[in-house]
Amino acid sequence: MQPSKATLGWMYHNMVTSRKFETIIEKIYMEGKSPVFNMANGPIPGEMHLSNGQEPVAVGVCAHLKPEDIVTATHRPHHQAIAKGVDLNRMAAEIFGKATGLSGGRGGHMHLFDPAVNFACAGIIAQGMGPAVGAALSRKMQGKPGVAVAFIGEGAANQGAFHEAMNLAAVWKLPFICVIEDNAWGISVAKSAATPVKRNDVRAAAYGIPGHYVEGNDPWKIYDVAGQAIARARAGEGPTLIEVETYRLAGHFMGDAEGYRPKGEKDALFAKDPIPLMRKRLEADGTFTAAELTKMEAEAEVKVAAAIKFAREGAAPKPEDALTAVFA
Amino acid sequence: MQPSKATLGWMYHNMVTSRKFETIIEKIYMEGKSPVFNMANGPIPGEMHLSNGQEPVAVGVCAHLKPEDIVTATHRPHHQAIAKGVDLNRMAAEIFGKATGLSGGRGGHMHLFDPAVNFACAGIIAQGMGPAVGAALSRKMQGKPGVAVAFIGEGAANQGAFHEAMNLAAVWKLPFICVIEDNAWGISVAKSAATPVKRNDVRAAAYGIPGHYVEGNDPWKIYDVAGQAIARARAGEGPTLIEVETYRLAGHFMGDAEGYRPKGEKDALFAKDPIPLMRKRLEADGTFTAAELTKMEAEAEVKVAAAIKFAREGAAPKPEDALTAVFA
Amino acid sequence: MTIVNERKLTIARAMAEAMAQEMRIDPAVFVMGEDIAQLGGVFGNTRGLVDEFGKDRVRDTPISETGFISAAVGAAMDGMRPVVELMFVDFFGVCFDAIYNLMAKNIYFSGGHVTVPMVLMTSTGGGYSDAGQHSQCLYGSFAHLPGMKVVSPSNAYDAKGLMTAAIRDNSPVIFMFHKGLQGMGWLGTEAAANVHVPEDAYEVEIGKAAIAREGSDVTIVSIAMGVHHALKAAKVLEAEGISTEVVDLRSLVPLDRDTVRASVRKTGRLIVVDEDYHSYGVSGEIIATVCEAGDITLKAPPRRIAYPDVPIAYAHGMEQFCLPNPEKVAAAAREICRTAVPA
Amino acid sequence: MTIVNERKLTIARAMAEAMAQEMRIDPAVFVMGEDIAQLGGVFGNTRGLVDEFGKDRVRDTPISETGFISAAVGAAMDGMRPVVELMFVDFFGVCFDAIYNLMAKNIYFSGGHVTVPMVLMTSTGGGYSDAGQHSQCLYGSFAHLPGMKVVSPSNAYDAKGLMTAAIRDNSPVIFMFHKGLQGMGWLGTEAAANVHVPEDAYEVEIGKAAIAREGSDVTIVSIAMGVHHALKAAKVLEAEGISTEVVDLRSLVPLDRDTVRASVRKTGRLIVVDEDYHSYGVSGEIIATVCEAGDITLKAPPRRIAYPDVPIAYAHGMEQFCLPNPEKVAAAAREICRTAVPA
Ligand SMILES: Cc1ncc(C[n+]2csc(CCOP(=O)(O)OP(=O)(O)O)c2C)c(N)n1
Ligand SMILES: Cc1ncc(C[n+]2csc(CCOP(=O)(O)OP(=O)(O)O)c2C)c(N)n1
Ligand SMILES: [Mg+2]
Ligand SMILES: [Mg+2]
Repeated sequence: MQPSKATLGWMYHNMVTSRKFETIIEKIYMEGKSPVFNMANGPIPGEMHLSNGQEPVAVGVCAHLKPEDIVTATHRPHHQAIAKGVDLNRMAAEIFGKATGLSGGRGGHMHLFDPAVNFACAGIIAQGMGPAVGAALSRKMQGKPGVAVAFIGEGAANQGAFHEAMNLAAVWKLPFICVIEDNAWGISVAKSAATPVKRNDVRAAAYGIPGHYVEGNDPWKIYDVAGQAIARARAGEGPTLIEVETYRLAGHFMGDAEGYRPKGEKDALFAKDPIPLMRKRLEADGTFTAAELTKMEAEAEVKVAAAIKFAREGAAPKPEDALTAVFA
Repeated sequence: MQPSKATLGWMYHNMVTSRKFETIIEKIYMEGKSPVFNMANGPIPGEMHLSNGQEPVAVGVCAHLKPEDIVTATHRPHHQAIAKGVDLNRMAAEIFGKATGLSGGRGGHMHLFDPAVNFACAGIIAQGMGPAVGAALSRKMQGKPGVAVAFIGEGAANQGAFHEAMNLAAVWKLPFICVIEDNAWGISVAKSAATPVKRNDVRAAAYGIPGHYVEGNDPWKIYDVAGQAIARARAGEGPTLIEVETYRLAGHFMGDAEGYRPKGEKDALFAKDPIPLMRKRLEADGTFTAAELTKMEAEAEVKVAAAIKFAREGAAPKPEDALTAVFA
Repeated sequence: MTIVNERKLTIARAMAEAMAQEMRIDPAVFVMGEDIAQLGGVFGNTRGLVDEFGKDRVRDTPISETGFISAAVGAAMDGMRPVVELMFVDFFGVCFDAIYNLMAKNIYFSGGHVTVPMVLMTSTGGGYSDAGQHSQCLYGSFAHLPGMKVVSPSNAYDAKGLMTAAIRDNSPVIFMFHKGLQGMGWLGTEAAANVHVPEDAYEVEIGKAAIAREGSDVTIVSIAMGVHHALKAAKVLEAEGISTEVVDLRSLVPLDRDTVRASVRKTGRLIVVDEDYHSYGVSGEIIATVCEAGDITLKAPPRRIAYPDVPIAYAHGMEQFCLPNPEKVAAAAREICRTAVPA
Repeated sequence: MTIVNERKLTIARAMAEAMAQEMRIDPAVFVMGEDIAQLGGVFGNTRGLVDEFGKDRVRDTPISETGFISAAVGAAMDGMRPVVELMFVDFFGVCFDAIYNLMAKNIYFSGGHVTVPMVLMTSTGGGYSDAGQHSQCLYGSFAHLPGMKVVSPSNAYDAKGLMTAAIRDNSPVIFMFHKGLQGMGWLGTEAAANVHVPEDAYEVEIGKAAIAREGSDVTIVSIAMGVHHALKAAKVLEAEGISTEVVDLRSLVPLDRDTVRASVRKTGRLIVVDEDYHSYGVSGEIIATVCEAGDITLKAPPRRIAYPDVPIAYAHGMEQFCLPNPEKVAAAAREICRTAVPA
């Protein structure tokens, strides 16, 4: 499957939006955290897991999805949330812990919920697998359209929840796709130290379903493979397991000294930064002119700036509202 | 690998011992439970999961094991316990809930522990996987000989604990073998309704290790395949996943009406009862004479009768001893 | 509830009836779990459902509790109303993340923008020598953690009404049913749990305790099987001139502290009967509820009859030694009706 | 413990030192968990160990808590003494079966014929906006279930001594360390937790509470971070003429009920400070312990300052609103030192 020009434009714009969002979040996160780095301080407290470098996976998959389709993401959810169309203003506000945030400040960066586009995420490894499978079951039972995609990290494929959900999706032939973002690292533990197989797509054999590995963090290839899997799911032919090679350009979370990385790894990864690479290719093959791409970037900039402004200006939640919204 | 005559004799004797044990347990279990079947009553209360028909798996594997090797079993553990050499008297006494039992009556039929032969079992599906892997790790770290075998049911291969333990054993290349007893049923749920692959040996691919399926509940074939896997493990070459086709001749537990079985299944299974089949073959190929086999059966009978006598005669534990042995 | 000639049901049948009635009026309701379809549930509470509703809506699962419980959460967030069975509560350890961290928190994490209308039903209790991984109650383990309602009926009337209320609730509800009250002879069932159950659907409000018996000398607070121990003790005590009030909590979350306090305010004496482990659980919470109220004068120190802090033994004599029973309850009542508080 | 010029350690370093010392004398001791080798543990408590002992004995694991915790049980039963890390206690839901049903019960199930000498160390606590799946304490969840000892230090001296005792114990011990006491600046650490720690190995007995401060008007019982809230409140209260005794439980299982009762017997007033959820947990148990004793006269109803029964919110203001703090403790103390019990 080849992306159309419009789709490529959306993909590039979306990747840039995501990167610009992460870049400004990274900056604001440090506000109030120097000279002493204390996570509790500043406008954005708590843990912060940036998605820089992993944008191709999000756009390559979500380019095929509609608002009615379901996505569950992880502790590193921003790129996927943006690609799925989560309201960027309210997402930013949630990350700032504001009353205007998606959850009024109760969730934070690891718990972004936007039911309007069927997006949710979670802080426990592989926890999104089951809910996505269940949403797929729901659609099948209701006879309603929709596929469900669970994004997880390569480290998560060693968690029991991964196995149980894959098995369930396969035995019930559900419209479900598991997309593994293989960024080669857990926190500090390399994939090779945690996983006895090189590529998790071989695990599809354990469920009798198709498995694919996509090399090179390549938006076109990801689009292709994801498109086929999603079409298959929509056609009622059951789940697919996809692993995508991608790169984590930042630390695991902010504050990570990254001492576990082999020397030179970071430089090598930055040389493969997918955003300049995509820009280059789009320009080289004549899909877009430099000016068009620059315009997309500017639009992304505006959108992100507006979201940050919305977030900054939102009121803090009333402290006592912590006691509300426990039950429906 | 071909079993020697001595080994075949041990295997047959052991299978018969196990069957005779189950047969008398089955009878005694019903004492005090009629006219009203109430699990709480009689000399053997609680749930009772018989292993009739599954004896070939136990002997085919345990024929290769020494007391120092580790076995973890499930809620259906008698055949494996007997094949691993668990003290039959104290095992019977434990099933009778006596002070003379393996655990002084604290454990019961699902919690048989005999550290002298490194045997343990558990009532939670797939719970024995991790401990066996850990024991294998312990031997590797200590540089001590020994392999660890976890027996589980085919239903257990869909549990997260299965996946995590397999992965760990593979990534650490431990002397571990997982043996799945495929008796085609969970409680009432057929393998085909729970597992999207026909045979769980294909799941070995998920861990980059060898996988084998043994058809026909055949003691010779099981001996062969298990022997190779165990030799491989002893040689430091890592784990193996084996699934064995076997037959559950009894209900899931006693009291099971077995309404879920397709018509005729039970008869077909009884026609394949592995004990008369093995007897026939041993006689036919001249390994043992009818008289020798009959003698083995008689010896088994004596052994089982002695164990039951030991169990019956043991004193009940002091009720207040329920409060002891919580901590070491 | 004891009108002549009216039909009585077991808790198992009352549960199944509630599910069936809700399934008839709401296509979003479905049932899943291990062995709940053709087998009708190991404890009988889904018997007959598959015949009426088919295998799609009464769905046997693989032995993958994390998988199917978290799938139920996803389905619930997508408009379905799953009723899911965890066969024995003892198995919660293989799937508690899906329960306490996902099911129980997604409403909150979403700021109330999603609902999670699901019921997790699970069996509790021992007494029939099923040993340490099949006999627990774990009431405290569930009630301690926020975001899920927790109920447990002592009789079939409450079972049907609580199940109906639970299915209709937009928040997750843990429905704990005691094996010894299910009406399954093979579990040595308590006959007093089988009571009259109206045919029409009705709700029992979640979060309201019931006064199972009125009395004036001592309050016994309990839930599920413990209520029957208390009622049996109360009969014996009556003959001895001790008037016992029995509070059936029915719901641990929300906890009806008012009813508990009002009763003890009246009687001045408190016994908690709890088949769950002694420490850090239900019994401590009920005692604290009364003692912290500030306006209750106790005539004797509060007492608790709970399972001691040890794993559950297999041998009949050992297990029975540890379990609450009417005799232990009556003995405690006699003692505290004799004792006075220190000056 | 406050001798001049003696070295102070953080809890993180005290824990690592205890592990290192035991590893030197006993080859059976090894450490495993996620990111505990080269990274030294997310919370610093295994820092340096891999350099001295290598990757075999300081073993990074896949993200498979059920796998490696149950493997530790198997290794422990086979003669090893694993110290295993569950990175955040909040993750217990993915592996609690391995903990409460396997690790905690195998000694009992074996009739005492096997030992399970293992330590499960895990981080607790919030206050730095890590939201609802990374900020819990769950003390009650672990302490409620039989077969495992449960400790949590409030300072580095106890941390080292409890860790040493835990490693040497032949029974499983849950070692809970509060993130805010670890001595990691990025978690806004409590300086008072960094105290003098002797170089030589020593044990702090598991199951003995400490009187962290003596006083006569009110007893505050707590554990880990709560002890520091109590001590800070005590300072403020002192200036107001209220003399506060602070009991640092240190161990929840076994629970040192005697020390708690003796203190309240003396002061006649009780406050429990608990960062875990309010209901069915530590605070209820401590109150019940005092009230059921039968020989303690309270001058005012007992009070508890605990996390309300709601998931933990991300937003700073919301989380802080819910957390215990010295001000809330002091306010409660003032109130109960004013109030009298009903006649
Ligand atoms: C059950 C569980 N175990 C451990 C953690 C802690 N943790 C958070 S992220 C992470 C690494 C995840 O690696 P991976 O799945 O590859 O995702 P990535 O961070 O690379 O995106 C770990 C171990 C967790 N959140 N949940
Ligand atoms: C985690 C868990 N879930 C469910 C059960 C209840 N249960 C006991 S045996 C069983 C069926 C097991 O099937 P299988 O693994 O094939 O073993 P078999 O009984 O056939 O020997 C089930 C579901 C359990 N003990 N533990
Ligand atoms: Mg990764
Ligand atoms: Mg089976």
